[in-house]
Amino acid sequence: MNRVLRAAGRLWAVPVVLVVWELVTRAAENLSFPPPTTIAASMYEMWLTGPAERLWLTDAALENIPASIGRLLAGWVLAGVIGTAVGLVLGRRPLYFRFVDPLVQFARAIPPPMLLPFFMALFAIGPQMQINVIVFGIIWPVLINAAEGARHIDRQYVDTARVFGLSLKQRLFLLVLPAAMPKIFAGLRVSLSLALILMVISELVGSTDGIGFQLLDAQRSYDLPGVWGTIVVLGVLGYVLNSAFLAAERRVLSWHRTAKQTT
Amino acid sequence: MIGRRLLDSKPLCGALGAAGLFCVLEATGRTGLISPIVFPLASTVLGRAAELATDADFLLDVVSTLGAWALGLLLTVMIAVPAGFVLGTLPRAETALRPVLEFLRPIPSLALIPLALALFSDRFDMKITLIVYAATWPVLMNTLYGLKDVDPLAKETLRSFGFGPLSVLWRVSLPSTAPFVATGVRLASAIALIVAISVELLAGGSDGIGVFLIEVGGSPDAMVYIIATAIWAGVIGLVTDSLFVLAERRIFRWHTARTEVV
Amino acid sequence: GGSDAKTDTANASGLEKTKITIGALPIPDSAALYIANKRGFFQKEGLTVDIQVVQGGAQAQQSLFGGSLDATQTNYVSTFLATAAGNKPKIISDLYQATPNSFNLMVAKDSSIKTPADLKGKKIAVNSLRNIGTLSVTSVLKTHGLTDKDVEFLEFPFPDMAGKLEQGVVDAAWMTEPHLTAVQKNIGAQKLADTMVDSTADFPIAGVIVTEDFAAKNPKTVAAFQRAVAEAQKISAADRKAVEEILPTYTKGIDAATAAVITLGTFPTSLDATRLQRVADLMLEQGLLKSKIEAKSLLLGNSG
Amino acid sequence: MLEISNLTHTYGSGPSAHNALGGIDLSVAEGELVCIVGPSGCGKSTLLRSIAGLLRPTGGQVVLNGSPVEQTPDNLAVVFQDYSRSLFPWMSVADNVSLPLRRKGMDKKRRREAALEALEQVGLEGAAAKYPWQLSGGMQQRVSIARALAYRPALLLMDEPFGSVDAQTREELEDLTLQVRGLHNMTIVLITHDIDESVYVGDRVVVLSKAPAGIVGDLRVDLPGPRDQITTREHPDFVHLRAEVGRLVRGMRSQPASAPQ
Amino acid sequence: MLEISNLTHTYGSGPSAHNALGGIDLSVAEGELVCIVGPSGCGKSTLLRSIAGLLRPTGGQVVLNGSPVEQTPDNLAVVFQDYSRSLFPWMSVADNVSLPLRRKGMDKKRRREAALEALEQVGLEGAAAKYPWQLSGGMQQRVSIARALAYRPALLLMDEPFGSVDAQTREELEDLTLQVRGLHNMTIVLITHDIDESVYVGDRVVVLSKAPAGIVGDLRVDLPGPRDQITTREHPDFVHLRAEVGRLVRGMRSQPASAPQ
Ligand SMILES: Nc1ncnc2c1ncn2[C@@H]1O[C@H](COP(=O)(O)OP(=O)(O)OP(=O)(O)O)[C@@H](O)[C@H]1O
Ligand SMILES: Nc1ncnc2c1ncn2[C@@H]1O[C@H](COP(=O)(O)OP(=O)(O)OP(=O)(O)O)[C@@H](O)[C@H]1O
Ligand SMILES: O=C([O-])O
Ligand SMILES: [Mg+2]
Ligand SMILES: [Mg+2]
Repeated sequence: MNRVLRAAGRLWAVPVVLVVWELVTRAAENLSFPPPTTIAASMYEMWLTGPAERLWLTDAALENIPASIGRLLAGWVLAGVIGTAVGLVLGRRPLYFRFVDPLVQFARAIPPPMLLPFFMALFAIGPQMQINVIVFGIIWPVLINAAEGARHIDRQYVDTARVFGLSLKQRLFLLVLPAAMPKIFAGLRVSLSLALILMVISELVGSTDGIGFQLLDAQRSYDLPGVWGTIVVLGVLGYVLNSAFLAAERRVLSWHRTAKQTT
Repeated sequence: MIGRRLLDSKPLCGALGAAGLFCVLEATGRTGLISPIVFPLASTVLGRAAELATDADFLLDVVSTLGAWALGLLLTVMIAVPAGFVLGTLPRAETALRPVLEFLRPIPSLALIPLALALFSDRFDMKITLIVYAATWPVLMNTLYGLKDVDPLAKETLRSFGFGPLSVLWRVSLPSTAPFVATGVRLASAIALIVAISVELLAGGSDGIGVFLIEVGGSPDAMVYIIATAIWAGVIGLVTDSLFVLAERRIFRWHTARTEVV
Repeated sequence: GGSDAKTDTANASGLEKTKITIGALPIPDSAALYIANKRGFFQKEGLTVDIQVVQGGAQAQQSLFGGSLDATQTNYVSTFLATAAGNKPKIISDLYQATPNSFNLMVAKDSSIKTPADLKGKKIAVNSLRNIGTLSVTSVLKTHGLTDKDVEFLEFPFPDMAGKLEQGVVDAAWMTEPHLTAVQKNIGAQKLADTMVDSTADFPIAGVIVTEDFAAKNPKTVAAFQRAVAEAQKISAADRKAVEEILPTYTKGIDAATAAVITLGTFPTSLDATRLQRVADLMLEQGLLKSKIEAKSLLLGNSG
Repeated sequence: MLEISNLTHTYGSGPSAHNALGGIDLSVAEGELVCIVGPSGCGKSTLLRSIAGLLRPTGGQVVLNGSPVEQTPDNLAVVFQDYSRSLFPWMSVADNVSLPLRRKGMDKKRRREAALEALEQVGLEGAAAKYPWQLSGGMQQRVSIARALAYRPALLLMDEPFGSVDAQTREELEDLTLQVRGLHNMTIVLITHDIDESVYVGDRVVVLSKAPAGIVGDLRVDLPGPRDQITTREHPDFVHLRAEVGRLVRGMRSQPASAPQ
Repeated sequence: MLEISNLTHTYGSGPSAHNALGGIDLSVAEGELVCIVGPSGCGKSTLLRSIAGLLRPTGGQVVLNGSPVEQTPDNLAVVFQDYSRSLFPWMSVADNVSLPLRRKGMDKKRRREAALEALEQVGLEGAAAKYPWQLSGGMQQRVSIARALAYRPALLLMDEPFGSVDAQTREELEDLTLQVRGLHNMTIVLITHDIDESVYVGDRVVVLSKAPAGIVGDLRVDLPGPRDQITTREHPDFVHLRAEVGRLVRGMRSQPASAPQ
């Protein structure tokens, strides 16, 4: 009970923002900026007017939302694993770093929409292509942070591991990974939000389902409340994912939080 | 021995890596693994990229995009770093604002472009705003995580000498967070470039790399142009990142000297 | 920026506004705007016109309503969609109209699809969903006993379509020039159908719009603009060479050689409500519009 | 000047809680130099951090000059046990030493002079321009001593300040501390493991028991001043006191903590 | 076992270069315990890091069991001077101690037993489940000693390993080191500032001069074994040797470094 109240207390800014938004948009009467109540009505219309036995979810909701979330999570997990692995290797191995770093810096500056043709060429269209686009677009924060984290491990820690002759694998899992973890988590968190963005981008071309496709569809129909409604769903989705992420982070980085606590 | 010394050269290794990638891509096209109609040959693209380097229109577009990139990134740092410090040091502010921030953060800047078009009467302002919006997050996140990483004993040292919270922030938290912030800025730099080009592409205008892309978009071999332009975007990213790394090395010698792999 | 307050008022020719920022796409449709600019027709009317490149009609309309453009080229389907959504555009000049073989449905060289009736259950590439492409293809399907539910439309940029046909990602692609010419030359693609026939024959494609508000506040400026564009349209309509010359100056993609061989639409010299009404009616028939829109209400002198 | 009453501190809570301070009563007069000795892990650093206001003790109170310590008191300097982490790696040695002097409103030039003087006093005249991570452990420790001494605080807390230097440097630093204390009338609380040192520099030696720490001995050192490394250490009272302190420390390691004073 | 010849090391280059080692020649036989003493900042840790292969010296060489040290040799353990930063904060104390035992191919259970035994030997039986940052300075130092001893290396390098603990614990740790050395025939190089300690635990005491470090004394300690804190320290040879070492260390602080052996 107490926890619920406390959580509610933390969310006080949300209704304030909503009310101000409603008032401002009602006053402005700009078609491009419908009031939140209109957006809510449109969202209800889009997703919650289905049959009762399907929890009122519409076809549009069942077709688009799970498909998108699946691709988003697949892309994020892949990017997290690959980015961390490659980042740690590049961080600890100056030679590899010298070979690959320019390519990394090069690749991450290319706007992902411009690379859609490349991924479509490799993977045609469909989930595989979309997941690849997501991975390509979001891997950089994890990779760069992991590399930086691995590179800047306190030398005393590294010396200790060397002295006791830890094997490569042990050094990786018992030293490099935990020491770089705070930075890796910073990168993962940025990537999680980027994953939503890339999910949308990957669904804009040659797609037939997904939240991004629905956004495109609403844009093509000049349905601005629909556009806004989709954006709201993206925001809510992002918020939920991020909260789950923070909960996981609190567990994994508990040593870090307490070790760095001041009184 | 000489081989070893050559391998110590970063530009050389980078060039070798790029050449390797080029060969792989060219081979996939030449062997028909990927039809050149579906995706152009690496050599075709490289040729076009070289032509672009002498195309005055394109160069003007590049300059225009870089201008927006630089201004956007500057504003980002000026906004995100102080914001990170406020949120990182005032837990109450952080808990109050977190829901709103976490809600805003994942909203794709690209999805906001149609709405931004309807809001801004000036394209440049819109471009800068969207750059700042998108580039703020990595800087803000890295600042927050950096603040958590500050050695508490370093802070206590200053506190014990009677320095107030602001001094501790300025003299300990800021310098020891700075390397984290720098990583965030490097991440943001690429994102700023991406957003600048994407906004130009979606919103149009009179110059910019994205506008160049619209102009070539009517061409049947638009894809060659687009990939060639992408190469220049990558090169710009590579060059700017190298400059950042160079600056980091000079500024954060205390950080690298104690930690970096030798 | 679009409006410049200082030039809004008093000036020699009595125009309310002498500087206009207009959005245009780098495609043949907008040739007249560039001709008018190049040959000094705007200048003669006391106008300074800044042509900004835009990526698509929808984005351009957003910029128009947001205020960064005073006027913009747009296609009529988008204009009616925007009107249905509550916006108030005014069409001030007609720019482009379809001719036979200017918008065709293409299939790969050795495709088994021989007639539009074979498209049942197939994937068709269009450059934008819910727009001219889907509208005209749906009419073609209808004459062959199919509906839009029988196929799947996928959105791809025109330049990517050749690759998608080659890869078999789509079975047919709705294309226009210069891509039509290129796709036949490069991959030997075959024409399956001309989509501008029957109910879409001589279909109105694109024009120039401003906001209702702008038209009401700047009647003289709008009139001056219309005169200049009409003059340029006359040249475009009468002299293909003039269009071929101007095209390479504003599109990177169409060089002189390409300009000489591609199939162009026509450049109407007057605005005609009856013609435009065909677009709205077809949209209503296909469900793109929920209720009837009078094309006349989008022309000057009529309020919607 | 300093009044500590019934100070207790428990780290953590639940089954893993650790009771570090078990009710400490201690008062230190102005200008006094009190040495604290006790077994490793008994709670000395915890006590010192409570005095410095860096740790909010779970019970009891610390009163400094009449007002309870809630925050870090003014005019205080601390030499931390983990000296290497208390130097800022991004600043040169001289800047590290002169940093706190900003609080004293000194201008740049005077800060630099004071820093160089203090560095010279600890035998580091050549290291001013170096960075802390370019110094040996003992040199780093001396930098943090120089920083504290240059500050001339009213209250100086030192946590094993001379542990990482060689015997002769250690003696010199002990004498330096006594000399600076005399000149500027500082009050000093010094934690040490070296029993000889506690008797040599202290006006009083307080012996703490094993965790939870309690005071098991509080001995006044009445040696004739000025103290001198040779003669003082040969003085019969010195020999006697040092044996006494030794007995108390040793005794307390095996015996449960009870606090007869 | 260990042959060091003409070892030199210079940190940095150009005008700010610092010449830390000025040509060290030293050999250590198998099973020997060599203590190294010398003024703060002279280059002891530098020497130790060169032996451990953590630092590539700018000149000379270190040969271990016949092969030159290029990388960190096998079967080596080090107790670092900056012990607090050599414990991994993300692992419990027991995990920190058992970490290197993975190299020995021990299974989890035996690793844990060995870690707990070592922790008990250094008096930290209760701290196994804690994290390093929950321990006092002296306790952290003992954890790093426990880690090194549990590993039973052929060569053990210790850099001021007993500096942060109280006198009695220090003595116990000295005896523990001697005892473990005897049982497992380790070769040990131990850096200390405590001259008594160097004579008490060492088979030899090597005295280094001020920077650039050179050897100014290499004394064999021929005290009757087994050593004992009371009787050994009262032995006339002990008293004599300690005075001798003291003289050498002191002498070298004022005199320029020349290396007569
Ligand atoms: N990373 C470094 N860069 C530059 N100089 C260094 C570096 N590390 C050590 N030095 C210098 O080398 C000299 C020897 O340092 P070292 O740590 O070996 O001394 P030490 O004998 O262990 O001293 P202590 O007893 O104080 O620990 C010192 O003068 C120090 O300033
Ligand atoms: N952050 C912490 N969390 C939990 N327990 C702690 C923490 N800090 C210290 N302790 C415990 O409190 C006790 C006292 O620690 P303290 O550092 O005060 O000892 P000390 O007397 O200074 O020892 P030493 O002479 O070894 O430095 C120790 O048993 C230690 O384990
Ligand atoms: O260099 C390391 O693999 O730790
Ligand atoms: Mg302590
Ligand atoms: Mg040392």
